[in-house]
Amino acid sequence: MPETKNLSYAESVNAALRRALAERPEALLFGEDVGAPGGVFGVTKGLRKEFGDRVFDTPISESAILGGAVGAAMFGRRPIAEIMWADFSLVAFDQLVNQAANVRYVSRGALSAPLTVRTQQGNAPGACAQHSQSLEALFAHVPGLRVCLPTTHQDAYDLLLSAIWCDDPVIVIENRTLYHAGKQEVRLGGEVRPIGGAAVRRPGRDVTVLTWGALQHRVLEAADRLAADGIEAEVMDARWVRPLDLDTVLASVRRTGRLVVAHEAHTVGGVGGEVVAAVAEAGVPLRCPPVRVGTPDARIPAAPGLAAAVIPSAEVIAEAITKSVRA
Amino acid sequence: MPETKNLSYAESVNAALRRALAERPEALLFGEDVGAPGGVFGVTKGLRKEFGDRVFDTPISESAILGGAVGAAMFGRRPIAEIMWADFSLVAFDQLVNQAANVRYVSRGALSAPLTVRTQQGNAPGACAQHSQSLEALFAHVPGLRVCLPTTHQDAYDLLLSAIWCDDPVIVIENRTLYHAGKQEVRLGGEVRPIGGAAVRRPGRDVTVLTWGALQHRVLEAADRLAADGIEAEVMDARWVRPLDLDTVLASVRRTGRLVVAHEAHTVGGVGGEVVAAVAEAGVPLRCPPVRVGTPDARIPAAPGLAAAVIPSAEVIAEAITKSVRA
Amino acid sequence: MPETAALLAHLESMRRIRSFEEEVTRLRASGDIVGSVHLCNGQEAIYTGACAALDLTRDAVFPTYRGHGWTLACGAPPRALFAELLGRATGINGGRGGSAYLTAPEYGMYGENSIVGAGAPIAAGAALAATFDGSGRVALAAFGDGAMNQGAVHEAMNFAAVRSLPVIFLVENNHYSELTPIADMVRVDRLFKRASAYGFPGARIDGNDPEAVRQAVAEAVRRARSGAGPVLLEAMTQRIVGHYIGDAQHYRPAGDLDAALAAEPIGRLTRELLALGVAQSELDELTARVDREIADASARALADPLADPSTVLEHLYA
Amino acid sequence: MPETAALLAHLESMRRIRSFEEEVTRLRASGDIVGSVHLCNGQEAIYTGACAALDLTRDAVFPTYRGHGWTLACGAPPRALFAELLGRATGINGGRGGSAYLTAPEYGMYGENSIVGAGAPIAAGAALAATFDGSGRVALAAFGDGAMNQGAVHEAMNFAAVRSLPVIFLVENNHYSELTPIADMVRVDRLFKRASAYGFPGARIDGNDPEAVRQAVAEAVRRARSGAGPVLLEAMTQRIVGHYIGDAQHYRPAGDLDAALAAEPIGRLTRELLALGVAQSELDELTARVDREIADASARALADPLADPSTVLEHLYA
Ligand SMILES: Cc1ncc(C[n+]2csc(CCOP(=O)(O)OP(=O)(O)O)c2C)c(N)n1
Ligand SMILES: Cc1ncc(C[n+]2csc(CCOP(=O)(O)OP(=O)(O)O)c2C)c(N)n1
Ligand SMILES: [Mg+2]
Ligand SMILES: [Mg+2]
Repeated sequence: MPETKNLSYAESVNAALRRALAERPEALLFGEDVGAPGGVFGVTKGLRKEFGDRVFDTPISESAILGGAVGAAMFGRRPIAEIMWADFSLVAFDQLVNQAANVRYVSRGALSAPLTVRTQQGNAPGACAQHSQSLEALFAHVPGLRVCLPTTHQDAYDLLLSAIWCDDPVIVIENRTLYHAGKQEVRLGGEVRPIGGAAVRRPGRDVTVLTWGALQHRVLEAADRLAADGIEAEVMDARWVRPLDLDTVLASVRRTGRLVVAHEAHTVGGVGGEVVAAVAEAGVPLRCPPVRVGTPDARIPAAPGLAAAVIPSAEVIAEAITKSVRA
Repeated sequence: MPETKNLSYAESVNAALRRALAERPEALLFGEDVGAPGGVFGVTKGLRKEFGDRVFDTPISESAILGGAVGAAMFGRRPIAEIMWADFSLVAFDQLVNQAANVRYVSRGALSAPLTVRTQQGNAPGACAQHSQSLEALFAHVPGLRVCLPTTHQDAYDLLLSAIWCDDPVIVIENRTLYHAGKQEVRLGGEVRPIGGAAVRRPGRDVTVLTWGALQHRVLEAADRLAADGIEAEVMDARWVRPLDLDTVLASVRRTGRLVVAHEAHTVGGVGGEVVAAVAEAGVPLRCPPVRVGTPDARIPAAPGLAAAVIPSAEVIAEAITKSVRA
Repeated sequence: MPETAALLAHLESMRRIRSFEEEVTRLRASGDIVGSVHLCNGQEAIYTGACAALDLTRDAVFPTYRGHGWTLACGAPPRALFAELLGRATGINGGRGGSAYLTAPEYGMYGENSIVGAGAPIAAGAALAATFDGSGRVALAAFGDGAMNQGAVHEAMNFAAVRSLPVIFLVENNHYSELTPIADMVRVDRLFKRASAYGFPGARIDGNDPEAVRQAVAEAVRRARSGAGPVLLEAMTQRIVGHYIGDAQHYRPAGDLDAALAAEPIGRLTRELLALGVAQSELDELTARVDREIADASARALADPLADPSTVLEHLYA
Repeated sequence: MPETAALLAHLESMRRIRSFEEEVTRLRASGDIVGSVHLCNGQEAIYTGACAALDLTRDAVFPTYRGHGWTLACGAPPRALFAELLGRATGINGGRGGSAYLTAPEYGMYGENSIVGAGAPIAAGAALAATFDGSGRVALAAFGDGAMNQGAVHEAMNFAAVRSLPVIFLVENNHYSELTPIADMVRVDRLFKRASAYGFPGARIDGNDPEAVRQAVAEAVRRARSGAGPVLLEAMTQRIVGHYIGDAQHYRPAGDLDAALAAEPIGRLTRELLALGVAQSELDELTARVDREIADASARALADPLADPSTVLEHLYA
């Protein structure tokens, strides 16, 4: 029975995990420090106590974690594995790209790998270059995977459940700056929806701004500021970067005639390029060239003042939107 | 003193390696089977004999190979490491993205990692899904790396030398179907050029077709066929996907007003999206929507007849070009 | 002393694998099969012995690209396997897997793996599942000597150890990794010794004796099912062919191949059976029967239709 | 019996590290330093002892995110280190590295690494270089107990073994990996035993005794320079603070922290020196002098200008 609770983002994730473990006896939850300690961000708190050995700590062995998830999924479990930082997935990337993504296709469905990888990414003040990357483009290029970036508390709950219920491997990319940044009303216990689907976060007529991940908050801030100047930006949260909900994006761009894509990941080779290219290919007439906002070519420096100079700020986003509308 | 020789692609690579080992005493060459056996494709034949212990075999330990290259480079060597298949780089991707790419930036040049990774990629008849991927988009998204795909025999020689001479990490992606597919005249011993720069392979006025890697041969085949129909495609070889030579691409697109990008990699999230987005952002007026040609969402099946249904053929490329020109 | 019948069953299984690989060699030479093919000639005793010790209605093997022998020993039909290598619609994976990445879960063969070492954590994961479902299932990860130097194998072994997972790590030590001798790539070439670092038993076994392999694997299975955790078995063997079809094996020292041929398991078991009093004619009949079966399977597979390209986008997702 | 002067030098080095970390704790609490900071309080004897055994004009250390102590023991100036953590232009990497990923090659500190285990193959690679340049350089890879379960560490050890690379693998076994006890993550918690699987020596040493560490590392350096290859040293220690600043350490059993505090190396060496007849006043003076030096370095760093954002795109490529 659905109910509404006032939860932090971390608690919303926790609630989704609790529900999955309760409703799906085949669900397992594991990763480094997720069991007894309840996670380095406290996200899995209480679950070990409630569900016993189905929730457990692993050695610092990402290949064993992800490969273990693939094998357990093939054998009928529904593993939810945590990779503490998306950056760390690169020590075991093979298990996602060469292993998980192939299972169903090569066996024509005789085998499948219904696993969920929870991770989190992005920069936070003082984080070093190896703990700051936004890597969704690497995952999104891989057919066989699904990739989402829940940004609202409700999505933290909903998208994770959709991922766990999905019969294929799904990467859920959270963001540590969101975990404890305030509470929101979250509807729990509703229907688990199929994966996919963008969401309009702010309607507007002048320009379509597609974004995803924690940067969305800066995009909304920029949009609010621009409203004072009479610019009404439609802010859309892609939520899923594989599959991209291109139809919803195109419908908006057809209305506004302008496209800005903003993400925290590096611009070059980022998913923003995919979006712009897909819109361009669709032949939707634009009133001005599309604009991408992302992190320029640099590594992410630790000093907050330096990082702020590369990670897109609300100002930079607002400028890009203004440039697009005034073009 | 420059000379010209009739060489296979593999021999051109070999000649570049021989020259690098001869002229750069700090160069090392290592990888699985590259030493005594001369490489599984015979590319490094004779080099162990000629240069002794500077050319050696490693255990099947890609993290040790790539991490070893990073450390050796920091300590003043110029390692050339082979990863037998680009697919295998994913077991050690951390060493490229989180390690090699950061060395210079984080230390502000106090340290550097002048290493070259030679690998090869793509599908060949009968190859399985784990030996068929085209992964340049994963590398090209990483600031701090450089990435090229030599396709001609001359480029197999030239680009590899540019990579080895480069003071930063470079990924050179070759293609096994080219190694022994015939000989060409190759100029040896010329000046080693700095990295970067696209090359026009076939001039044309009607449409710009940007491509890279072995698929170029199919693109040229398609262009030749279309010439019979009066369509003159300009075929451009990007050669480097990081950095992309956008200026040359834009100049061509400004002339032709049409853009097709063709690569063997999966279309979604591929470097084609980056190219189309960069051209769109530049605001170059196009006479029709840009078109991307790549591998659709599927894993790569082993059966040649199945693989041929997903990897772009000359027909598929020709159709895309025609669609663009007739739009 | 095992019964003659059991030995004859081993011989038949090994002979089936050998005949299959010999036919594959012909089909590769004729161009019907294309691409890289890794034969297992000489290593048949491992597959035959191990599969005899497993309960393949529930247990599972996770081999490498050198997996035709495993697949046949698991009981997969030769015709569907030929068809797979030939890219036929009737292939066990409809031609999608091919020689190096095929899978036959309905026979307990949970997938070759073409990434060296990657199957070890996957097998550990399957074993992990078995600790939750009460099935008593055991997973067997097979890989080569060279794979022991892969990080994923190390992680899998420690993970399996600390969780006491019902997984058997079986090294097919054929002395070479592609073109490179394992002895040049490790300081300690008694690879089974690595198990002690993780705290579980390791042993070297005669990988050219199917009965020795069966016994060692049976004991490992018993241990695994009892909850005692993993075992590392290093089965000593030799391939009597190249790493892949076309490998000229210049890297093998003089005499190496001859010694391998003299010790290969089919000839050896044949001699043993003759010494036990089995008639040459009975063995000849067995060979002829299996060869016919394989020839027939190949012919039928060759006559099967090619995989239909219009299906190529199916099954990427559920 | 080492000379008192040497012990006093160890004490000074350890005290400098401790004072530094205590000041970092204050700067983190005041908000001058932001982000995740991993302190090394309690583990100082390892850095002090090891660096005393290295020739840092040519040798190099490759530590982890818990690397302030290593950097100071290598001789890097505290002010440049504070400045780094404070994001100042004068930071040893201009603020780009930060607490967890800084580098000071001019002092033989070739970079912290925030990816668990990733420094091991890099150190092996540096040692590889040293086998070609006639320099006699030795690389020391330091990492935690938990890192022993990372694939990259395994690969680095085998690679170093087979090529007899002049690299020392030094495990700082502080019993925990973040919030998880190592004893729960391995079956054999005598981690040094893994070395034998690769064929090189491993030993457990007292990681709270700088002189014991110095001697063990000196012997390993001698071996490495002689061409005999790597050594694995497992230095037993404890952190007397959380994994990172802010870690409440609920996971530590009762008494664990008290025992660690009783055994921590600075108190222990202080007691030893007093027993050797050194005057309390001399030790107090040493402490006061180092504390002043650190306070001064912190104050200067705080007064330094912030890193200039306009430089942020520099040095990505040569
Ligand atoms: C991660 C990875 N690295 C390299 C390869 C290339 N490769 C394929 S087989 C092989 C040799 C494996 O040797 P071994 O483990 O002894 O098995 P064998 O082939 O002898 O059965 C190598 C290096 C690969 N497939 N995957
Ligand atoms: C590949 C990777 N996985 C996980 C982490 C997260 N992490 C950071 S420190 C740490 C614990 C490391 O424990 P140990 O090796 O014992 O070193 P210690 O922190 O105790 O010094 C973990 C899991 C990481 N940084 N890199
Ligand atoms: Mg082998
Ligand atoms: Mg530790």
